[in-house]
Amino acid sequence: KPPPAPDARNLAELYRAAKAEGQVIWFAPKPEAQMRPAIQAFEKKYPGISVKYTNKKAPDLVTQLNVEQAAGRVSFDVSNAGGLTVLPSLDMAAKVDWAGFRVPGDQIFDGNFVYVWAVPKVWAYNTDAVPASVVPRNWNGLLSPRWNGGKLTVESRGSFMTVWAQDRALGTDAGLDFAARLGRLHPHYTDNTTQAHTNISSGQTPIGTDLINLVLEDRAKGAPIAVAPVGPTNANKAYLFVPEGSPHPAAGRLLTAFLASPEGQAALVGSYNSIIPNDTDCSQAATNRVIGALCDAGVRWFSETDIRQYQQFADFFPQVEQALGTDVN
Amino acid sequence: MRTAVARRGSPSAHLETPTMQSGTRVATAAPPSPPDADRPHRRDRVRTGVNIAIGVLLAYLVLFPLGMLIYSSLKDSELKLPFQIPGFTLGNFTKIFSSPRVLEVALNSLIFVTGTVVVALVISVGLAYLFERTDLPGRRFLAPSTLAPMAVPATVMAVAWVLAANPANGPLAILIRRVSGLSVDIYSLPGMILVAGIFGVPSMYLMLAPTFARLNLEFEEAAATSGAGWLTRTRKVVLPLTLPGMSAAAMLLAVIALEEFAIPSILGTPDQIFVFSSLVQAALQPPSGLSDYGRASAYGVLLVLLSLVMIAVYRRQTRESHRFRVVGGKGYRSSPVRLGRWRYPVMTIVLLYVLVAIVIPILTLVWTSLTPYLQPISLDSLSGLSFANYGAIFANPSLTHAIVNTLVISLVTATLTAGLGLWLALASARGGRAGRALFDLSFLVFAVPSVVLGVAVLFLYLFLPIPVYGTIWIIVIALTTRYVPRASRMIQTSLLQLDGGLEEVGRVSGARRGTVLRRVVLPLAAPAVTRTWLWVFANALGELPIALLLSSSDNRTVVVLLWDMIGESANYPEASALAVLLLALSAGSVWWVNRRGFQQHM
Amino acid sequence: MIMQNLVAPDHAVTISGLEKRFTRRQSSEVSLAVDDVGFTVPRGSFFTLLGPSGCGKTTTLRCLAGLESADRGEISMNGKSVFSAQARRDVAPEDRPIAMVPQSYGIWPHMKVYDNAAFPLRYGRKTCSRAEARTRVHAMLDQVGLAEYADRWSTQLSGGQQQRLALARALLCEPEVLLLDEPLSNLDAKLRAQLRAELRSFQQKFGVTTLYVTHDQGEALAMSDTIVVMNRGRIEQIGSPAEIYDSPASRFVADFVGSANLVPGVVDGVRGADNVVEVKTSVGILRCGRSATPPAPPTAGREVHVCIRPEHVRVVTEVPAAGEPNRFPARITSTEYLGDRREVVVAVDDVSLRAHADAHLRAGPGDEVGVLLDPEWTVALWS
Amino acid sequence: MIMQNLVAPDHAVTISGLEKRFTRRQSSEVSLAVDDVGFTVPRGSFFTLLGPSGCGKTTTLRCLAGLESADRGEISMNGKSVFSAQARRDVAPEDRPIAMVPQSYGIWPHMKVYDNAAFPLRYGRKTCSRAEARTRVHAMLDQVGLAEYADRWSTQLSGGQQQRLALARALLCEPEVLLLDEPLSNLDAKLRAQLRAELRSFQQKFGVTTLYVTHDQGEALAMSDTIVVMNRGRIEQIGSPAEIYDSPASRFVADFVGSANLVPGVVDGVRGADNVVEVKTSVGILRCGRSATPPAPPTAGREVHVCIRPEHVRVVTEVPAAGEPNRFPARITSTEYLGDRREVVVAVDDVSLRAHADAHLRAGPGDEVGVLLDPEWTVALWS
Ligand SMILES: Nc1ncnc2c1ncn2[C@@H]1O[C@H](COP(=O)(O)OP(=O)(O)OP(=O)(O)O)[C@@H](O)[C@H]1O
Ligand SMILES: Nc1ncnc2c1ncn2[C@@H]1O[C@H](COP(=O)(O)OP(=O)(O)OP(=O)(O)O)[C@@H](O)[C@H]1O
Ligand SMILES: [Fe+3]
Ligand SMILES: [Mg+2]
Ligand SMILES: [Mg+2]
Repeated sequence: KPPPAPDARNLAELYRAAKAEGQVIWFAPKPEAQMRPAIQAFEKKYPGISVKYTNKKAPDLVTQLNVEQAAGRVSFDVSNAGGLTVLPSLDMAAKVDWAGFRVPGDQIFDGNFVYVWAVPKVWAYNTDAVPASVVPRNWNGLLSPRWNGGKLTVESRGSFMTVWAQDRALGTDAGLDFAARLGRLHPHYTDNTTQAHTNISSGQTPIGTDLINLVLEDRAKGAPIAVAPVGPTNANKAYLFVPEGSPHPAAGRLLTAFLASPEGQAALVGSYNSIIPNDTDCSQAATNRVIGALCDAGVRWFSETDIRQYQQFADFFPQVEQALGTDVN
Repeated sequence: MRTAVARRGSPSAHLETPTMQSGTRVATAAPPSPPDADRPHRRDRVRTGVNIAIGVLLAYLVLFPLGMLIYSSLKDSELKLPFQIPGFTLGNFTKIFSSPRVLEVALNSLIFVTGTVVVALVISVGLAYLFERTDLPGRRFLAPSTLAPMAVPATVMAVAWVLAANPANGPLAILIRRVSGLSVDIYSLPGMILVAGIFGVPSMYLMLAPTFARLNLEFEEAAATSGAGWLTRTRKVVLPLTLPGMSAAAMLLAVIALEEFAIPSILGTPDQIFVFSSLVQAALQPPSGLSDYGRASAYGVLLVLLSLVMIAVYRRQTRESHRFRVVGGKGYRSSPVRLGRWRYPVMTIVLLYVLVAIVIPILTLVWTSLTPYLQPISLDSLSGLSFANYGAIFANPSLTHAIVNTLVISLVTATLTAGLGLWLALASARGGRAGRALFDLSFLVFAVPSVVLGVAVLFLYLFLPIPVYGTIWIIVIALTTRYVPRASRMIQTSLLQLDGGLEEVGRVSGARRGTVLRRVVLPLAAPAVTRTWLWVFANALGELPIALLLSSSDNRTVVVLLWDMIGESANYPEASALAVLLLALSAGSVWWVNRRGFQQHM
Repeated sequence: MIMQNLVAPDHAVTISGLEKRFTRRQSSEVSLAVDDVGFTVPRGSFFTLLGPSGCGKTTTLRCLAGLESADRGEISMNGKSVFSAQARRDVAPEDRPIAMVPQSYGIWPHMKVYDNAAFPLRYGRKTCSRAEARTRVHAMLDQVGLAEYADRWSTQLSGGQQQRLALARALLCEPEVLLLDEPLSNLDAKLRAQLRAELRSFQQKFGVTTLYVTHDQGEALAMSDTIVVMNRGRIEQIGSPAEIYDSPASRFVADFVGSANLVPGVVDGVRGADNVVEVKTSVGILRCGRSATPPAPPTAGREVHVCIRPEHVRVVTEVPAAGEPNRFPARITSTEYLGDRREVVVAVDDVSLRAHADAHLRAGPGDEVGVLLDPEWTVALWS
Repeated sequence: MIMQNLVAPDHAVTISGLEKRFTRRQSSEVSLAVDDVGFTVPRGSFFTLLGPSGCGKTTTLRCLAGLESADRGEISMNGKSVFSAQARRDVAPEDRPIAMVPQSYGIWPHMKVYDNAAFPLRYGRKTCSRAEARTRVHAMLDQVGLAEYADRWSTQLSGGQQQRLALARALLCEPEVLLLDEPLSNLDAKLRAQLRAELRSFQQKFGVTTLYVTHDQGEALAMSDTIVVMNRGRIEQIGSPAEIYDSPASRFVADFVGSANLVPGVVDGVRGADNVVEVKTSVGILRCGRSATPPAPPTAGREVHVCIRPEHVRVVTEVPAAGEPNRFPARITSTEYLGDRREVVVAVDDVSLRAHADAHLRAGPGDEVGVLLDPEWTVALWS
């Protein structure tokens, strides 16, 4: 039987309750190594609570939570949602007064979610394969016949097109037209963006969709990869939440609040995981390498600010698939 | 039924029935009998009890997931769980058949599966024949080396192939283009078939090897002296006599090809070549995360129907089991066929195969594990190699735990599966009608895709008051359910080869059925059992979908870690380092089993 | 229950009304491999099943061993019923006091020679200590001439060696009833004679009842206490070797056991106190000193066959005068040298007779000779 | 190449210096299964390998068939070398003009009887049309008595029927050299005689050279043109049946082929033009009308064995006067009835002699009789 929601009103009470629980189980779609600094910072700040971390893909997390809640046997305390998994996760989150635990208001989303890091989508290119002179400068540059025939790698579910549904200036109709023209270039499709990334960094395809943190990580290891100045783009937000019926509800709340706090963010930013402004804003370019990279490349970005946008994405992607010709069913 | 009982192979199958036993007891108890005269019968009863218990366990393992599958397939549960929806519907099936891609996918799947089976069958029959039946030089070393990559998950293998043979910068493709001027595209149906075929060879070889090893050489010799050349006698004598083994292996590979997702996904998606497993995957792993269990289960039901067809075919082929009795008690010999002047040419071809199919992917894997970021093999980047990835994975605090979990899961699953598979195979060969029914029943989960099976097991143990959810035991249960049908077929094919006379003579010598089983049947079936064990062990090491689905914080395995590295952070180098670890584990077990399982006289 | 114990206990094996059908799957055609076979084997006797290939000998033996379930009939061993089709009783092979050498040897390819032989002592009805097993197995392997092969793989034996191994294994079972299916067919005459003698002495020493299947009439005659001659699944005659050989019950037996000259004819009359039958045949009147028990008192004119064995046909170089009883002029058709004798075929009118002549007979094909059919050994057969 | 064609082409098979070792894996102990075997088989002749179980007959035949590679030696068939250890030549079995009946038959369990037999006509060296194959297979199955079994599964045959099927299959190969490994061992005497005759007539009709392995001395003597007697992998004697039987070259041959009485002694002297050897033995002086070719001219005092076959030992009821040459008083030790004769063992002093007496000899164990050893058939053996 799951323990009842804690009646703590502030962090001190919450810490007391969490300490009684002694443990917090956190599932998120990031390698453990990237989360380790934040976990250590948490354990140092709140002794007596140990963090058990598990890396699990976002869709798998929803699946597991969905089934576990139905069975009344939730096995973890902090979960993750982002992009298309946001909508199904809404009902699974416990109701929490995050403001009471000192989470800044602009990081609270739809009441129960806490914004902890962003995953900006970008276009990247292999610097060995693409001379600087021919790097596309904008979305239309991607349609150059130069990239015809498998030179351009995109993720077949169309998530790289998110910004067309987000930015009024672009618009979904134009987006579908763009997708159809892109489809005619016979891009090298992949199942997900990480695969597209490996195609680019290994030099198999010169250019394609990517995620900024992947680009930065590999670049740091010396990979010949760089962000192309194609914008605007979508900076996908990732939220943490405490599932309804979790085994350590107080500790879950405490960890989430910590990760959203400046201390938590300071520990996360080193592995390219951090919150970024909702709109293009280069003021932190020097301290935040994600923002720095976007600003250096001159890419404008938007983040989701409204729960309705997720519904728009969910409606838009199948149309993109149709336009590309990659719909499975 | 009467005739089946009277046939040579099952002379007293009906002795198991209670009526016969009581009849026997009356006959022997009447005269002043020695004090222990009815002890055997108590033992018989205990054995019957144990048999029933195992039978019930197997039926439970198979029937519950199967029931779950059918139940879910009748629920229109696009965004919910099947049991959260009232009423039943055939909507999932109509949706499947009204999909605009259904024809294209069916055709692609047919080509892909057939091609894969043909490629793997040709290669593995060739290898099994050469390694087990001939005096090919170096076979002691080559045979295990073809098996080594068995535990490497398909995803990793497919990526290794992409790195080695992609048309843009894969060294293999470049080499072929330079040498022959041909440009090979691995992102095509033939490319998928080739990779999937080669990927299937170790499993198939393992199934076929015992069948070939046991074949009495005399049958081939009789054909040779009748003037039939090598090809004719192989076609007309050797292959027909190994038919059960081959059809079981072909079936196994057909379902592996049907449900294998990684290879079609990595090699098919770029050119939008969809096969059946892509559809299952799309239903089960949509980007939103909410699986359409109903539709996935409907796909599973379709595969169960397909496996019914396979049961029928397989039963037909093995019905006259006397046709495959090639291990007899007279003039049994199995000295190797001499290749003569073909020895070295054939060895060259085999070496070439091993180089292309085994060495190059493994080399790529090892290479990747030494690089900082994913890149094809090239001399230029030689200087960038380091063991940093190994350092990183061994620094990972979850690794030790995952290795222990993986070993426990693989060892227990392999042992359990080999045991149950052996029992089931014996039941089908010697256990009369009930045994055969159970054997066929187990076949129904043969083709259920592992994700679908995993979901069924997940549902089952979330709701049953059996505390296995979240532990390694739920993975053991799911994997055992999945592998028992395959294992039992591997073993059954070698039992079919045994002449009934070998057992009969043991019983006439006064040994009980159990003793004859232990001393005669089991040693003769031992190569098949150990190879089955090895196959399950290696596959359990590398099995991904079930482990992923059922993994929680406490029961994570090495492949799950590996998947994490690929999944979000695209860290293929570290993943490759883990894959090399799996490779070492499976190569070690192959070596160990070969060392133990090899019988000098055979 | 009580019934079974009434079976005379001095009969080690009693079979009655045994019938075994084989149904062919596709055509569901039924063939009778064993058809109403019944006999009793006295305790301690050497009992032989003799018959042409495919007559059902092996099937009968397998039914006895419990390896095949008969469709009809009863089998009891040592007074205990072990099989009854009616009572649906079928005792398992391991519970019958038997041992067997199957026609296909049943040598286990995964064991060494020693282990094959030691099997009954390790896992059989009467097990014994390792040390004792060791001595006994070695002694037995020595007897069958396989002592030096003990730790070879059994697949490395020659055909005859495998057969001997199967024999050794069966003997080590120390059964009460020993079932042997052509256990010596692949051995040379010397070894065969030796093993035959050993088998016989073993059999007499332990009083073990032996059922012996053979295709070899000579062996059957030399070793058996009783012979059953089978044909097409049925019993043709049961009797002692001398009875079978000298007084065959039918043409089939006469012809099958040893070679026989069969001349058709009709009864001319029965003379004298010792029932000498005179038969009118195409060569003339033949006097038969013996005859099979007739189904009805023989009357003149009844059809009959006269049987005389080659060794009772004497070939003499002087041509006899016509008309003498059982003595006819003849012409040699062919001769075959057999080492110790010469087999001669002579033609008397248009009837061919086979005779055993002296190996160094001075006559060849085409020569005119005389033949004498010894009346004492000439048999009249009614069927 | 030219060398090989110089081999006399009227020899269908020539073997020289053949040697085959088996190495045991664990102990790396080497045993010689065939040791320096060499012989030539004239075209069209019927050539028999005879020897005790395990002497290497099957191994020799398998080397001939190309199923086993000899370690040393040469084999040529029809003037063409098919095997040469030195030249590392080893023609594959399917390329040798042979057919074979293996000792364990090699009947394919996955085929029906008809298909087993038809295999050589479908896939062998000389194939033929379906219709012709049909007639020929049916004719052959008819000959071996399997016509009615044609569409049975071959596993449903009895032991003897399987053997006949193997024979039919080999005959349908129409080989130039036919290799038969105990092809009749599981058949009864009647069928055996019939198939033997058919084999012989087939062999003569097609002039096919036949190498026949048998353990049966009688069969070997009756059918063969030439017999090779083997022992422990070596050849003991090669010769016609009469030579082998009447003039054995060694004690082994004398004893193995037929039964022989062997009496040790020393040469007393050589008399007369026809080299009659007189041997002093413990029963007295024995006159030997025959003798094996001696390794050196025999001198008085040389050790020798006297061999006489039972059929040349005449048992007479009247006891002879002592001192007559080759004629001694004796006492019957035992008798065995064999149908057509009686085997009698008599003791002359302390030497036992085996004799074939009349089946109805009026004397039993313990009776005093006389024995006469026919000097013409008494052989002096030097080894
Ligand atoms: N499994 C079977 N199915 C159908 N028929 C069979 C089967 N086994 C034997 N038979 C037939 O039954 C008959 C008797 O066979 P059995 O083996 O008893 O003969 P046998 O007397 O032992 O002959 P042999 O001396 O050749 O071994 C044969 O005609 C044989 O073909
Ligand atoms: N594969 C083998 N490995 C080792 N020894 C073997 C092998 N095959 C045969 N032998 C031995 O070689 C010897 C000759 O065997 P072979 O089969 O030629 O005998 P054979 O004359 O045919 O005897 P039989 O009449 O009993 O069939 C035997 O002692 C046998 O044990
Ligand atoms: Fe014989
Ligand atoms: Mg038989
Ligand atoms: Mg042999």
